[in-house]
Amino acid sequence: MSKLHVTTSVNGQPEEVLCEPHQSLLDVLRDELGLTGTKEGCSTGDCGACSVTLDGRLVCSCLVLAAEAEGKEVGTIEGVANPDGLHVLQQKFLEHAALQCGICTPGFIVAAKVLLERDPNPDETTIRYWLAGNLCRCTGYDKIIRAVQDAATELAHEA
Amino acid sequence: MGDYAYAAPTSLEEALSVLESQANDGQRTQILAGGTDVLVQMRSIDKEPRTLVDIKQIAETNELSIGADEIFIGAAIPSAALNENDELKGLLPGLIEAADLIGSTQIQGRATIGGNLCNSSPAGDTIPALVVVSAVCVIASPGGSREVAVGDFVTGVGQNCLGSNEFLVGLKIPRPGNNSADAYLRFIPRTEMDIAVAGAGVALTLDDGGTCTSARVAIGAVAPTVLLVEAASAALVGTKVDDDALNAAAAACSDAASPITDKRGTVEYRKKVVGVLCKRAGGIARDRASS
Amino acid sequence: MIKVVFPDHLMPNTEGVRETEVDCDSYRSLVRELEKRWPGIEDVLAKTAVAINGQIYQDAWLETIEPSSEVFFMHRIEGG
Amino acid sequence: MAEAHDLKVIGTRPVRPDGVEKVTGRANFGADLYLPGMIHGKVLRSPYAHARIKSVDVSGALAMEGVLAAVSRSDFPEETDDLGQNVIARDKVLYHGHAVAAVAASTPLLAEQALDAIKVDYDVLEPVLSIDQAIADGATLVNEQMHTNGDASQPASNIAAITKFERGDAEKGFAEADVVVEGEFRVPMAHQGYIEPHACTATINEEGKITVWCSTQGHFDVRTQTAAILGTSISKIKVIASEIGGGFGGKLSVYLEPLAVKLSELSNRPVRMVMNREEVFRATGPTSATWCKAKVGAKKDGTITAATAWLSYEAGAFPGAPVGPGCMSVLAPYDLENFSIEGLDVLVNKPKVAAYRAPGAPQAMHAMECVIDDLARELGMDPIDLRLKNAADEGTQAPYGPKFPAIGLKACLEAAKAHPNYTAPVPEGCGRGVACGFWFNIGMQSSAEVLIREDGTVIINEGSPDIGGSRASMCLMAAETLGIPYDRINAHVADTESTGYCNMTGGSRTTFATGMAVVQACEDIIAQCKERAAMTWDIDADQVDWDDGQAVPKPGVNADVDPLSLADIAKTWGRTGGPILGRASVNAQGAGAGFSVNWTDLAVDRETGKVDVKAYTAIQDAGRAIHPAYVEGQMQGGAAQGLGWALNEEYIYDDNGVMENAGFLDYRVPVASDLPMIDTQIVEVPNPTHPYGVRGVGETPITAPLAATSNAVRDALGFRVSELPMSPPRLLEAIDSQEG
Repeated sequence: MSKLHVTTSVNGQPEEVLCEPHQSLLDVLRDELGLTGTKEGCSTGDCGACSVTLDGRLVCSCLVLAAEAEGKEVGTIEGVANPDGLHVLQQKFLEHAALQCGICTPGFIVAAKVLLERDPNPDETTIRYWLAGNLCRCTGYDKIIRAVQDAATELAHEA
Repeated sequence: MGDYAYAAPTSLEEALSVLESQANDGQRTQILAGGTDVLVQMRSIDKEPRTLVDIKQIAETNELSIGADEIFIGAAIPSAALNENDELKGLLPGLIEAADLIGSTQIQGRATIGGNLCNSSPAGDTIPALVVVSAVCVIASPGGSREVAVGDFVTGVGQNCLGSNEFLVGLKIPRPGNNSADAYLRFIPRTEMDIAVAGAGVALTLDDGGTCTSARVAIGAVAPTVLLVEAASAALVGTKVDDDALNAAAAACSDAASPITDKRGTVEYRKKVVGVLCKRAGGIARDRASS
Repeated sequence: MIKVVFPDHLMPNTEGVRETEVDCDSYRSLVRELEKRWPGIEDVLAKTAVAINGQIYQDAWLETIEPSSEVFFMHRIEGG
Repeated sequence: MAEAHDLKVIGTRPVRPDGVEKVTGRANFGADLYLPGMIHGKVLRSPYAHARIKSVDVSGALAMEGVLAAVSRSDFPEETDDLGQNVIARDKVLYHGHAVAAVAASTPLLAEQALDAIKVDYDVLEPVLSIDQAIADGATLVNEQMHTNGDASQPASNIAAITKFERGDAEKGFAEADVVVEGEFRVPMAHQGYIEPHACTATINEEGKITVWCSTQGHFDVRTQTAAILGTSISKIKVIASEIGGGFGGKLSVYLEPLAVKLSELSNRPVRMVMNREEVFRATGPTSATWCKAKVGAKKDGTITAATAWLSYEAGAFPGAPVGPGCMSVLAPYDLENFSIEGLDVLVNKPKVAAYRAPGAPQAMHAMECVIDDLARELGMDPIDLRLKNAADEGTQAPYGPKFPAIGLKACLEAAKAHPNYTAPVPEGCGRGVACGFWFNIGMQSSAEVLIREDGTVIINEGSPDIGGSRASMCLMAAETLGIPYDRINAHVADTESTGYCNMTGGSRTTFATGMAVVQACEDIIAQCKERAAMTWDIDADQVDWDDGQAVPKPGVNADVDPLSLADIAKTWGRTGGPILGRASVNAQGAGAGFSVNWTDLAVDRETGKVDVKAYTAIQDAGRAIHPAYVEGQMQGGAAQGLGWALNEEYIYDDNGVMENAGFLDYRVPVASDLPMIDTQIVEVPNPTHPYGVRGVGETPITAPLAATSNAVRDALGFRVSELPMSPPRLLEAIDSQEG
């Protein structure tokens, strides 16, 4: 099987990887680039644990071939915090105890960040539907929704 | 067993030539658009290696145009992008709703109407919605291109009329007039993240007095392929699309449905609910057309 | 004398006795006494929980038993 | 025990110590370890639900380039227990998905392809797929050597055990009743649905020293189980618990670890094994499908005179359904003189069940709490009033034997009655359903070491995998005990060679038992600090107090000295005897029972059968909430799991015993848009056996929602649907048959 040479950008850093044609972006992020913050929960696009952005759009990295990332910008959980510290969403997830086991947390934060970039003031229903592709089995979602609402409020104040 | 391979042609011609040469080499090919069905199936149902031909680098498959008479939606445009286009959403709200129902936000970022159609599942949400707006498939063929009505495109469960050397470029849809509107509803047990247990699309045109002058009703997930229910359309034409008319259309849908019992629902359930969906979608389409 | 109650699943080990009285002042002496009556029961009791005056013990080896105590053997609870 | 008003730190809501790692993606879970030379293992699983294995031949796989090892039953000791037979099938495969062989190869894809090259010859047998089938006369036997309750004088049976509890005379009690109601209920097999699939990495060195990294609720148990299945000594195995992505009882047993070790041994490489989601559904332990009958009788004033329950639980392929706890919990909320309970543990050709949050209680309590609800209707009583009338309290003899110490059931019921969500009228078009919940909670064995750094900051080493914020609880209890700020303490889940023995994180025991060990270890530190201060001050240790994080002379002791903080003592510990470390180990007894009251308001679409949950409220006695936000989180998460089970979650099997919905698409756990906010109220009736009054809180939350949801649907529809899940097709069929 011939490997493919893929040039992409991950969290703003140029990356070059050799990958198999069938390998998913998730596999390559985790196995080739060591970015294990993106989690695998199902490999069928049903749990959202592997959420990343691809040219700014929210996707499940299990349903993207690594080869498709050629020339694109990939954003993962590792790129959410900045050198000054945690992103507001990360801080709010902590303050609201919006995680228990934490396996779904990176996916939720990546997804919620895209939401707030598009809709700075989403109502509860909007948040719930936007995040419907991110399964959490621990929290019953309540504290996650509140964390996102609180982050939106804080970001609005900052703006 | 062959190998997996990946190709991302940048023109229609190149794509056709990749399909042709792979076929000549005895290599299986698979068109890749959003990949939300293809990659899942490749890992579970049919693991046989193949060459994935990614059509997202081709200009025509990314084209979205809204003309005076006709709308064109490229086969590689993700649902999320369609949903962000307010003009398109205003013209074809039912179709865009159907596209919006396919999976989560994440799936929306990848899944395409073209892929949903080519997957040719009986439960594909956009197919009834495309049928009621009289969409036509634009197919790239070795000889150039050909066109097939969506209603004739899907030939069976998971089967369609595409040859192994062809692919779907996009969909042409007549631009709806002012008094026309469409709606699509499906039933799923949760609020999100499911495959339709039943689905119903309705497109209507009303005259100035609110009387229905034409109607198309199509139902999904209740037969091997989407059904255009003429009797339901007939029940609406000439009426004000009131409760009686909608109930008659609903009954026609329930009668026309020939579903199976599976993990997602029973025959009885699907037959009943597809009628309920027709009635509700018909009401929405009526209100849209008259506003 | 303290009252000792066995659950049904232990009754095959007690010749069908559900309730008995034993003269003892600690869990250890209770088990020794029961083992004398029904040889082999010590191993079975090691896999059960016991309630002494309402307090449930998965392992009561070090517990004392007051003369007025009631002792109930019961399924060991594990949990998820 | 400390009174609530004396507490400074307990009851606050600080950020958890492992939080930053978990919101940034740095935390390492089961599949996140990469070792040089690591290869990938995959499992070949049975395509049949029941078959005799005639032969297994892995040579075809081994012949493939890049395949480095393959194992089957012959690579493991023949003498093994049920767990060993579940990890790799011996004579028979007992469920679809049962592991038959495993391979390790250079890539995951190659390993998967190599599975196709393994030849297994099966003699296919008829599968037993339900309790009804299993207990019918002449049923096919899942295990030909199985006799009910081990009684070999009787014919072999699929009923592994029959359990009975009784008191008084139920028949007499029913005769005295003015009203008798009964019902028959079915609850489907359900999965814990943790988001992280099982994963491990195993490596073995040249002297046979094994290291396993895995996602587990109990790494000491992984050590015990893996050693037993491999026939080796626990002294050869070190287990490192990764972060764990959910368990709910499903990560107490090994599935992959012994296979990975064996593959590592044969390949001389580190081997990583990760299940896919389909394998998680097909081949790990869900909880029992059940068929339960419940009956209660009461006087007109609501006094319950008798109750009976018949509970049958599917165990899966090996005995061990949680029917014992089902029998013990079914009537736990009530003070009863006459009852009888019978429970059956029934083998079927489905995966061996595992614990799932309050194992056994939700199904049994669903049946009884539905019947209690019907009784309230018959009597025209408010469902909370009826429960208050009969509620167990301190001194009540529990149905399972002992008398309850202080419990919080009445406090929860009274809080519910007064709650604005309950006093508010039921919204138009909705039904409301109430139910009680209960779980025993357990103690068991834990160890903790408390290490002091030379700057006086604190490290806690303990052995309870942190599945939901327990590190924060440990730090809070340590901060409270030591009298120092929370942020000067960190907690570390140590591996099996770096801390004392510890039972699993399960049974709602961690904050209770491991917390007790941490508190005692901190008290050990305080005792040593008092000694060091006494040395410094030339007084006796018993003349020193520990007050607000500092050593001070006791009142009345004549010593003109400045208080010494932990940091002060640490700074000069070289001259007072060297570094300070504390330790404690416990076999904690007396975990306090946890009671709850839940209710929900929901609407049913009568044309589609779909349920829309509008509101949900959970009230629970936590004893004392160490970190209230994580207690609320347990209550909310349990409610969500219970709602999912009540409404949509189920294993769907075809006639051959093949699960048809082995994925998150069709095994429908609730998504964010399915649920409302889940309101909580924590009641605190302290548990006297814990230094801070803790009861377990993790499991009780799933015991009430099934019945609360059923009772709300009953209220909304006007008739009862007694089979779960109340999925749209089932509800619509019921609605149509009522209307038809």
